Amino acid sequence: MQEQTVKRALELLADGTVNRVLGWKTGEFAYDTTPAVFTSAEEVEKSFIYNDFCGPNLSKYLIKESRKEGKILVFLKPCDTYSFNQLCKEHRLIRENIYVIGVPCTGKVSAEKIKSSGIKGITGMESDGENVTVHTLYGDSTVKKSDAMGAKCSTCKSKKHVAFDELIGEDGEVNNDNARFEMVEKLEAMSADERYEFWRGELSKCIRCNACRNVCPACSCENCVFDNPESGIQQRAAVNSFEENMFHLIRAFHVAGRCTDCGECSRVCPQNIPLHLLNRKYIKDINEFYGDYQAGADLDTRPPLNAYTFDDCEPSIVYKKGGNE
Amino acid sequence: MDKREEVLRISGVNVRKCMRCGKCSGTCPSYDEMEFHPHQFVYMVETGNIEPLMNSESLYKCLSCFACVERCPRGVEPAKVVEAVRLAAIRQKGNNHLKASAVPELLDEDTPQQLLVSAFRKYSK
Amino acid sequence: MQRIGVFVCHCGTNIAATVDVKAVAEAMKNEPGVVFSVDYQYMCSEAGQNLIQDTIKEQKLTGVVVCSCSPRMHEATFRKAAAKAGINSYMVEIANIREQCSWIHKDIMTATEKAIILARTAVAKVQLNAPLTPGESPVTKRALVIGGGIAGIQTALDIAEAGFDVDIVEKQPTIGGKMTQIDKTFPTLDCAACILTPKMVDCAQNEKIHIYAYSEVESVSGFVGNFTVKIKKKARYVDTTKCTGCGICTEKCPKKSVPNEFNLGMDNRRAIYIPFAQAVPKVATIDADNCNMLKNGKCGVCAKVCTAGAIDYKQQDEIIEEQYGAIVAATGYNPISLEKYDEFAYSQSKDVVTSLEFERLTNAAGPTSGQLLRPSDGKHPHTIVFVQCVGSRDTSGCGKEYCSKICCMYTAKHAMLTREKYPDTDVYVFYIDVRTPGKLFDEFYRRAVEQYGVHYIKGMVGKVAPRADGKLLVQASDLIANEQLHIEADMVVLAAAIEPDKSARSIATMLTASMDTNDFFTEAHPKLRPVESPTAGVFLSGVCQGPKDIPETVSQASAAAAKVIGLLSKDKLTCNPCVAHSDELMCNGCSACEKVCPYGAITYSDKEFRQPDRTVAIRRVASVNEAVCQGCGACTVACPSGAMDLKGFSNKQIMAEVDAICK
Amino acid sequence: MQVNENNFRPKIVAFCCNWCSYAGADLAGTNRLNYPADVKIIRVPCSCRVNPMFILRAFQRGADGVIMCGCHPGDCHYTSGNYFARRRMTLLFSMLDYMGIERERTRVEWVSAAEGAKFAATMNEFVETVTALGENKRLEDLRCKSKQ
Repeated sequence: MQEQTVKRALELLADGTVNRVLGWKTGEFAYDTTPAVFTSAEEVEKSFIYNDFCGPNLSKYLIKESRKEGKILVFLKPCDTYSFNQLCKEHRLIRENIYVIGVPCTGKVSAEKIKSSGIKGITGMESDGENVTVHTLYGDSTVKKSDAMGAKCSTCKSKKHVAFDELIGEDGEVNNDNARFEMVEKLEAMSADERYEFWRGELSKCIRCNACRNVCPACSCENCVFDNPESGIQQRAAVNSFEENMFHLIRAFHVAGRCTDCGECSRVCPQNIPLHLLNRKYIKDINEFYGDYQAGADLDTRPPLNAYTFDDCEPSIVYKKGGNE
Repeated sequence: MDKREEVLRISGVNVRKCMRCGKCSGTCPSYDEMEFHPHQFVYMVETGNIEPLMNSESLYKCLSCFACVERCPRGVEPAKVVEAVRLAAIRQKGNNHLKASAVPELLDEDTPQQLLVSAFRKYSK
Repeated sequence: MQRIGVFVCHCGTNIAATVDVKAVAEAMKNEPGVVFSVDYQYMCSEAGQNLIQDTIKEQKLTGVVVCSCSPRMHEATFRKAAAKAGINSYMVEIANIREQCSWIHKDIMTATEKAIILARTAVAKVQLNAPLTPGESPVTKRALVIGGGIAGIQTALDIAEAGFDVDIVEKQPTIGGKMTQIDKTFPTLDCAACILTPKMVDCAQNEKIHIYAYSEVESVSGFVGNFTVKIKKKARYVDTTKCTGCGICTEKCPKKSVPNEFNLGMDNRRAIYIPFAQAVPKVATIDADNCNMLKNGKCGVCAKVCTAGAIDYKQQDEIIEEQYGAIVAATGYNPISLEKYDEFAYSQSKDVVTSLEFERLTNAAGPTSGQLLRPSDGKHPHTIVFVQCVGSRDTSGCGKEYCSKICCMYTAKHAMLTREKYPDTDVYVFYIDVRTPGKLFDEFYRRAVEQYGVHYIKGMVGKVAPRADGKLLVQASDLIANEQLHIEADMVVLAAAIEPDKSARSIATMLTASMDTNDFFTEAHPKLRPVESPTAGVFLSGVCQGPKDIPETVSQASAAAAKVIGLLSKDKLTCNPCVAHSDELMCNGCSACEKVCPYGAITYSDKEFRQPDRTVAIRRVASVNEAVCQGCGACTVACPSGAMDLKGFSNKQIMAEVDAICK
Repeated sequence: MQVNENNFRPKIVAFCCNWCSYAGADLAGTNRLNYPADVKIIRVPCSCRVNPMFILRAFQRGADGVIMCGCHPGDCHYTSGNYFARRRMTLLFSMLDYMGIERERTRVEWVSAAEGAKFAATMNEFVETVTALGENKRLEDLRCKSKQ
């Protein structure tokens, strides 16, 4: 895959179709890749990578990049194309300035997941697509790739590209088994007290680093409400606790109906808060109340929060719903 | 307890809803048998004039057919008022309207036994 | 920092009896920004308004809080007063300490405490108020009247009289409405047709009036002064420009057995028909459900006999779009269905009729040519029982809770006319109350009793039982004689309750006009603005607002016309300045606001913005057309970045209110 | 009504749309229909003006219950506002429930300008429900683990 992607990047740079390439390069550690813009063939040859560690969703970077001079090439995994589409739908990208190559994905390895399985002192990792070899200070160990994937990939919603100019490899299928809602269902089945304890435990870990907001393709506002003095909820550290308490609730509501479930929020959270469970709750509710809706699946369907039908359910449906008191 | 209160409590009827149209009495099949008619029951209970009702044979002339309840445009339910006064009357000591000893006398071949049973239920505590 | 003055009204004892107004005024002195606080007997009086104005000048106030009745009552009054004193009228906020405090609480402590919180909340909001300037929008000088009954006709004639164009949309093939079916009118007993048909003709001939008969309103968009309405002209299958109304087709049509709605199904008409002789417009209409030609292509007689060549079997519904400045609802009424009243045997016996059917039976153009004959056997009835309040004042769920208002009078009329024409007839009227408030109304009723010998019996009919011999056995109570009556009647006439026309509900929805629980349109104020709907630019005429007789309907119709004329005579309307506003620096251009805007007030454009790094970026940003925006605020919540805010109800203002309440 | 030993009075914020529910509240006043003084009304042009942020803010500032009232679906003065509000509130309430916040603290009720009695009855009922739940501790500070 690496060879094919590099080859196409070099070709498109050479024939002048694009003047920049948005892709991944190795970060501090080999398993820790980072998004990067490559402006020359030399840079691409030197550090462009595409492998099982390229988790980051590149679509959000296009908001700025597509407004720059010339066309940019971007490599998008299937789930990233949903974010890409959603951004196009919201007029955030200048589509003409972007050349999209869809790249296949079999799930990305999460170092956090591997660490959480008890492996310590990691110095490096390699994946052959089946198994991940983890080099540690204490010797190598092997983990099955399927066990090394984060929440983002272990419950992949789609292997199908919904937007691209060309594809490398075979296109996959949309996954309709709703397995991604399992954890939401589990929470729903708990008692209110248990749910409260769960979320209090999780949100108590938040350090308000804003990583979730910064990585989220739906959180692409020119100026976030939390930074806006006119919004009435501008963040003023330590003045009161509202902003931090409510940050995740409001953030989740703001992206409701727009979140494509790309899972980046949870991937980047340094405190490992399962933030995607908030977004998935909204997605699940929207599907149940207003019919199936996948943000970013197309460019035309009205977002569920900006639409209505005369016989929508009443808010009192919440009282009638399952879950224990 | 005050008799009026008692009747209102037993019946669960809000007699103030009555607008004095008289449809209950217009529809009553026992009208001519009764000394006090359905609309009078409602009115007299409203004004607290219960004694004459308690002592009246009308209590036992009401068939409980509920035509008045069915047709009352204000949902007053006069039959329930009559029933409540009847209950208030027979619940008084020694005031059973139909005593067990009187039943054999009433027996005859043409009278269905069920009628006697329900009459007994209705007129005795 | 604002300089705020707080004015606490006693409203006589309305507020002062339950709220310690002095304590409220005193407490407000400690609120941030408040430089003056006082209580006064009647804030809305001239002296009260002067107090506000003088204080604004003396204390150099920038904001005013009036603690008084509901802002729906006097917000405008106090805004005007403030404006006279030289501050922007939108720097005034009302704390509702009457309807939402003194009137609902009994304990002085509790009410005072709440009043202080409400006042504090208003102060917190005023702190963040900004002066607002209303924009202007033009007025389309044309009115639409929905419904062509006497209410709609009168409204249209009056509007046209003032020189404005007006369109009537009527769903029936002719205008005229219920009044065309009525025989005589109380209390003067002039014939309905004689007074109505000239007005119908006036409508047709007035060049300012355009009649869309056999048409319905499809959709309404826009707002006061600028409504856009789609009208569906239903296919008549007759070219109205060619049809002369000669009526030959209606005689030759072979389909003879269609129940005639004009006579309430008591006789038949053809598949092609003109509802009645004086119909306006007088053109034929083919009833597609009953026409053989339209159903299976076999017939075509009407086309053959029509010398004008007006028949067009291929005619289609037509949609017309028109602009209006004002809309009048005059959708009228219908008698309720009596199927839930089995006891009166309406569906069992032909001789039990509704009052409207009785009108047709006594009308010279009716099925019996004005002879009062029993529908069952065509014989002359000797005993007639009228039952009042059938379905009116009924809380049992079968009928309507309200009094239908017109039945007492028309029943007296029916009884009187019957006795006059047929003195050999015994006429009984069973009533619960006889309600005759109106000029010459009680006199009229008494005449029926005293002069014509109608038997008025206080009591209600319990049961009507048709007998095999054709008689109707009426069982009823006479409450005054305290006896039960059994009357052998030949006919029973039921004064059925009236209800708003079924179409009113969907029209109200289109107009965004509110309705009460009975589907009558609500007025902007029950006493002071009785012919206006709370929705600006929508007016009410006739029974669609509540039960009315003809004189009252005509008065209200003219009143509605006066209101419409007042509106149309303006060249420009002042808009509500509390409209949405987009902060371009914050806007993402994502189109969420546009999707939820019911008025299409939001547009997008690409604009250049200087970036912090001194480059220039082009961004798509939203802007609001302030003349079109009505200020609902849907966009402000749809906007993820908070770029969209609502003037007068900004995020910060509402949050300040929340904070003040929860403090 | 449940007997309240420590005399707890809840703080209730009611958002009412100007055209129907605020008028309904006024009608309740005009008809002298009692409901507890714990309810304080904020007038908004339409239920669709109610931002979930306002509701969360109220809870954070110590409100024990928040109720939103608007025109009945189909009767919105602005045609469609309450339909949007209905979806927004449904999802928000579901989320609050999901986070373990007592679902009875939030409510939406459609009250027309003619329904003064319904307004008063709704408020009585809501205040009773919230009073029974007691003080709102959960939303005030979801983050601090120590507070109880």
